Amino acid sequence: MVVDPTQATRRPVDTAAAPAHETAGAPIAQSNLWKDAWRRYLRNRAAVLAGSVFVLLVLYCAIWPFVSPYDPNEVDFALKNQGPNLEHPFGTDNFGRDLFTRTALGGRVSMGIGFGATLVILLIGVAYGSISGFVGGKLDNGMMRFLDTLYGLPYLPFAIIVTAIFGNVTFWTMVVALSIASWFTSARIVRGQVITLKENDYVRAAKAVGARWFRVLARHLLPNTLGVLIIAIFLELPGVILGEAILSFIGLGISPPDASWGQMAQEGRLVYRVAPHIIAVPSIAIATLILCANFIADGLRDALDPRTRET
Amino acid sequence: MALLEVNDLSTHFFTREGEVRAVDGVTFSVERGKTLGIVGESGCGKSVTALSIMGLIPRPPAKIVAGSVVFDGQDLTKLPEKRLEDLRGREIAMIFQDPMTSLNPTLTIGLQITETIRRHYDVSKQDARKKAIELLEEVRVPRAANRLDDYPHRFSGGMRQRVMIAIALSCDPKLLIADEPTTALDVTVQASVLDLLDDLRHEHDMAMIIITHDMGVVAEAADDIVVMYAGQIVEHAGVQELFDRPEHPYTEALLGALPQLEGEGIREGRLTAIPGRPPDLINPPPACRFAPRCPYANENDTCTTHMPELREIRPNHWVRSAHPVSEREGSRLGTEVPV
Amino acid sequence: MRIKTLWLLLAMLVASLALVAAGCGGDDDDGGDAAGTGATQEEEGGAEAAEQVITVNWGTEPPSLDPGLASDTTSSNILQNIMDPLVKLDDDLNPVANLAESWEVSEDGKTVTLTLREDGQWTNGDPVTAEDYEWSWKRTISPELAADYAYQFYGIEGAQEYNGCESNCAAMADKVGVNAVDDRTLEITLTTPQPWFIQQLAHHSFLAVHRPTVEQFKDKWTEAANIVTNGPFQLESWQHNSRIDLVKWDEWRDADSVKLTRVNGRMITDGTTAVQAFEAGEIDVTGGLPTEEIPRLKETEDYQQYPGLGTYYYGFNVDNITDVNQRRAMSLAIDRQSIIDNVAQADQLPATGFTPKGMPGFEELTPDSPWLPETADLEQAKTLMDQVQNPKKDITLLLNDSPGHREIAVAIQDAWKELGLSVTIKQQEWAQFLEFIGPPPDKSIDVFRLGWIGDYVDAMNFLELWTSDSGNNSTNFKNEEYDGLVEEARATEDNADRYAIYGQLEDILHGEDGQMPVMPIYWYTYVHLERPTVQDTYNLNLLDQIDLTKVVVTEE
Amino acid sequence: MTKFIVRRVFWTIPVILVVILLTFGLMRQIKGNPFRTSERAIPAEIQRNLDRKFGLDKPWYEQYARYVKNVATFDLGPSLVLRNRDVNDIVKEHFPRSLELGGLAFLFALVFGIPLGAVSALKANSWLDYAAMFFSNVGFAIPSFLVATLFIYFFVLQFDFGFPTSGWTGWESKVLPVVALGLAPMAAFARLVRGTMLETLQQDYIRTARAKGLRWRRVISLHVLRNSLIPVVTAAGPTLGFLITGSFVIEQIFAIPGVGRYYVTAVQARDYSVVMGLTVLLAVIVIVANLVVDILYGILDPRTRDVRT
Repeated sequence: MVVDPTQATRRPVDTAAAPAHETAGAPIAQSNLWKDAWRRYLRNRAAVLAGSVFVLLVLYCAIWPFVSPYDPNEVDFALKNQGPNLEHPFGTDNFGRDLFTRTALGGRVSMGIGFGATLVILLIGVAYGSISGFVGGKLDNGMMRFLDTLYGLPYLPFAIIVTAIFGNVTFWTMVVALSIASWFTSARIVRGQVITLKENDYVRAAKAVGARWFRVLARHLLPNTLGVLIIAIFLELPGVILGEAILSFIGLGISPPDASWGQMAQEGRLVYRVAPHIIAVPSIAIATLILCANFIADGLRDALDPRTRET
Repeated sequence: MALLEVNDLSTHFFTREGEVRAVDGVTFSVERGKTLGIVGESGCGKSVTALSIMGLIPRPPAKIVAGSVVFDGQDLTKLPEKRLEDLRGREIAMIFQDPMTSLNPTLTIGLQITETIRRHYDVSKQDARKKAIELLEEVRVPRAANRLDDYPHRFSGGMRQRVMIAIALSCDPKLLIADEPTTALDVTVQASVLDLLDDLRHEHDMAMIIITHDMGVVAEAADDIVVMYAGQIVEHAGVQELFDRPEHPYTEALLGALPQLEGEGIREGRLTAIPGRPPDLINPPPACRFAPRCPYANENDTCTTHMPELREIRPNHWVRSAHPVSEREGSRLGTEVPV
Repeated sequence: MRIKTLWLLLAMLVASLALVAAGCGGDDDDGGDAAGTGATQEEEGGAEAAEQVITVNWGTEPPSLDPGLASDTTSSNILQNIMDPLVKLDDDLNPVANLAESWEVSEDGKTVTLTLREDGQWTNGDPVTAEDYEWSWKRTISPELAADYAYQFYGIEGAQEYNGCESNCAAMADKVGVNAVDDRTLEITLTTPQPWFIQQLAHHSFLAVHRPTVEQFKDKWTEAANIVTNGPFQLESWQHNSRIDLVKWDEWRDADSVKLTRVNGRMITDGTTAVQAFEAGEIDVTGGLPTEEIPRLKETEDYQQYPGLGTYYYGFNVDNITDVNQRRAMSLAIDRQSIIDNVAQADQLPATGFTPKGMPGFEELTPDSPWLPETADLEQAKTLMDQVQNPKKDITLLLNDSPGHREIAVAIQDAWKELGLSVTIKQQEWAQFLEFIGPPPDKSIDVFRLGWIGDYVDAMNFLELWTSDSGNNSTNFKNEEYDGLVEEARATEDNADRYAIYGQLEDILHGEDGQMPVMPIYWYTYVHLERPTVQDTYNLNLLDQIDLTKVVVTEE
Repeated sequence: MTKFIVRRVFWTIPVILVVILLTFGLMRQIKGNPFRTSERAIPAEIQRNLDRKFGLDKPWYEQYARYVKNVATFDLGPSLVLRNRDVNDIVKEHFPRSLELGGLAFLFALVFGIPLGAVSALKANSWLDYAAMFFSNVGFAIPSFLVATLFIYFFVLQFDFGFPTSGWTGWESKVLPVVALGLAPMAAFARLVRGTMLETLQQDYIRTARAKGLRWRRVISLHVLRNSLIPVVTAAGPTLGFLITGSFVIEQIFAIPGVGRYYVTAVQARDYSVVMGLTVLLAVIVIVANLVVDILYGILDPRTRDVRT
């Protein structure tokens, strides 16, 4: 998609420009491939650090609300706008709610929306792209033309219209709004990947021995695009998270008392002169998540796609 | 004085895992108008040697740590980059292994030839174009004038290599380094490109270094041959001498691995017949580097503990081995040796 | 390389947090300094400054500067200053003669005769005549113009019929009760006696437009290059969504009394941005302050606060929350003062009834409701709640998503938790929200929030909302006695008598036996930032009207 | 090439029709009444007058047909809410500002991002590289509203650099919003250029170019940059489209009268004609940006030309 189109669009360039002979290896035993990839990933210290921070962040968001001594929605005006202190490591917000707990909750929403929308984007992309690329011919041509058409849709404006249609912005509204005009690129990537793989010897061999097309697709093509898709998840994520933040910021965020990081930041901006930590905490959380996603994506790309490994 | 004198050249790669001695004390020279063949497996340091001469090794991680490369009286390793740039393409030219990737895909052939000419000679665009057409004709590219504005992807591999040769010849260099010039080409094209190179070398009176893993290639083209193994020269002799009386077990193996010296099967020069792998060049043992694969080495040998010197076993025939053929008992063909 | 970069980045994130926190500290000091010099600026009033120029923030882009089409406060405030209203309202909301030098109301109260001043003129030199008014008003009423505020004229004989006509419209236009008797005499026939009609004339819908200009430029007549006006200021330039600049019109009939020579106007919608612009010295006056900033700004000498004629309330869907005791309990559980102090923050008044304080007759009609306490009465609330037979425990609360409402809703959500109610806040953007509350309200809605700001100065404007057939009654509350009393009040010309009826109406809503279809929370205030040099009441009255003819800039 | 361009240009017509239809269909799904802007209920007579005046009483296909016909004559219709304005006026007056904002931010991103990435790649693993990558990673990760807020706080309110907080008048007022908007794409470009340049630097043809004795500067400027820029161009189209169509936040924070501000308020006010008009316009921008990319791509990478014709 999206907020950072450069991230998304560079993949098709890479894959498209790759000379066929380089990717046309035999189907290496899958388990080995993943083990190797994991080993390569572990060698990349930045990616390991990013991955660890990411896991910590996820665990914090998942677990802390259960453990926290504070009710994240408990209003206590006596405690409002406190800066970070020992009892409230991130301080409190303008309702006196503990920000450390609310940031965890907000993270659930933000990451949930982020991964949810990313998955939707990829699912649609995989379905559309693999059918188009695999069947080929007139159908492919038609489907790509249609995709070209959709490429004209400006992403954020459509997201805004979608939130307006739902009116009441919920988790799923956000997921739909953020994915409706963003799956085109992933469809193109998958199609390109499928077409490249389709020409591979082993796929030809599978076809030659009479395997049915969906079997070829399911057994040979999709597993081989899995690596690219996992990378794509982390490449898409920053865009979706920022998109959510933008929508929240212009007042199209999800309903209270739930809040996403974007929404918390938007509320924080209103008081940034007196309590700057309220905008800083969620913004830094967003930044950390995006940084981690970037480094994880880099690490995964190096690990799963040895061709582009740095020397 | 020879045109090029390489003395005790050592090029190391400094990597995270350690220091890789890719080229380790290599010495040879090339006379004007002569051809030197450098032969060896992939990874033996022959290409790095060539790039070290050109000053094109990737820095970092590689670095010339010792030795000199004296070309026409000046030590290239001591020259500043600017002077080296003036030399490259003008005095020393180089062609590479893979013509598919060695030409810039986004620029026309014409531009890639003329930019070399215009870099080294003060000529107008039109003159450079004229010269480029002549060059393309010289390397036997058909309809040369029409193809000047084509992009590389419109050329076949053989044609691209011809373009590369045309670029290399464009400034009449004194020395041409050809790094595996035919490896990536179809069999049918290989011979014609080699012939072309040889013809042009004579016409332009160039010296040439031809790097290959294919004994057949050097047999035809080279005057002298250097055999490299694991970053070192293991044997060095005239072509006739080397083919007739190879001394190093490795050379022996290289030649023995050839199915047939003459005939059509020339291409399959892969060294699959030698068991084992070349040694790790990070902290190699002080012993002979070929020892682990050498059928003649055994535990009691000095060569498993000490590095043999490169010695002149006969006039102009150098070898680095404790077990050269002429010092071995029995003939190389008759004896079964326990491994 | 990348591991180092990532460590650096993480370190930087932490450092930036510290930096922002440090920025906070510095800011507190600034606030403290300002507080010391503030508060006394009202009394000071230095010498008149040589340059009588101010820059104001209009807020949003006015949707239209056509008096017939304008429907919002920004348009209204600009129009009131570039046009010459027939009457103005004074500080106490009494009508004062302006372009109409006098008026007369007939015995039966149904005929109003206005006499115009003779020195009213348009900026192109044409005199302002009664014909201008007749033409302008009928234009606004006409179905072709399709004016939102045409209903302002529905009190005039024949206006509603003409506005809704399907055929034979020309004839119906002639029957509208507006007649220019001569150049200076305008006769208006009303459907009923409407004691507030003269006040209503202060509304911008009743301004005149210059017929030749409108006919020449059609829709585009309000652009700065085309417009012809008749007020103290002229529209110098209008860069849409960006600026509206006014300059004094020296030919205006009372130009000598006007001090300001020019008013530059910006349009900054975002409250935080507006405050920043004010603090950077780019604007001299701005409203629309973000509530969260108010406690800080209150400490500065620039903070100004005016009472407003408006009520912020929560409505109940009485079909869902059927038991009046539950509605009372929910109202009792709310700490209005705490909401004002901690959330709304602009010293609003805790509402004790629906009609806001400041309304003429307020003292007589206030119900002093036992169900609308200043601070929460949880005990009584719980007692009442226990009496409820079938309490509605899961409450869906609907609000629109502009800033401020959410915060109050969160506070109320928290308060109602004490009564064992689980509240789901459903937030919708404005247009959708309006669809949802109807009337009739969407069945899923139990409670909704709304506000009402007076259009004209009579409690009728507030109390008629809750009649059975009111287009604004989204509570499903239907009470025949209430409807009857409203009709009666409409026909009651005497103020004291009418106020007495209003008192009865308030009692039905919030009295001892009140039905509580709505739960008022507070009465509005308007807060501005104004430079101390901008003198005299910038804000004119409870309707948040501004009158630039009274503003003077003093030396610092 | 020309044929290719002509075909692509013609292809935009059905694309725009579909975009109109999609927007039209979506807008009809939104509940709400463009004429009821406040709590005040609208009497039935007035609602009818308004519907009639703006053709909302007609069936949807008639409205669609009429709209398409108007768009074909470059008439985007009147605004339903801003009663004295046509969508054409709005586009004419406000679109140039969004275009300028987005365009300047894009230029900023290119002018600073490409060299930053290039220097990083050329000095890979030096402190310069670390600093540049540090900067661009941060620049990419921080949401634009925080950047804008910090800018205003530090560069205007705390330390007066002479920038105004808001508006779009002199160049001073444009610096902060342009940088705030352009920072993320700049960072993205820098990262992208660094990556592709490192890849390009390892290509055989770069070694060839050096072996020919070309000056380092020429190797970089012609051979390396030209090839590294291909992915940048691919990314640049969507980025430009996004910057022009997605500057809502920056326009709001800096009170810039561009179309972004109109768009959000128009959607919220159900001003159908403004939403439709602006969506079509923004779609055209995206389409044109993609078109330009395709053409540039063809120019930069001759291989694609043969495939496409």
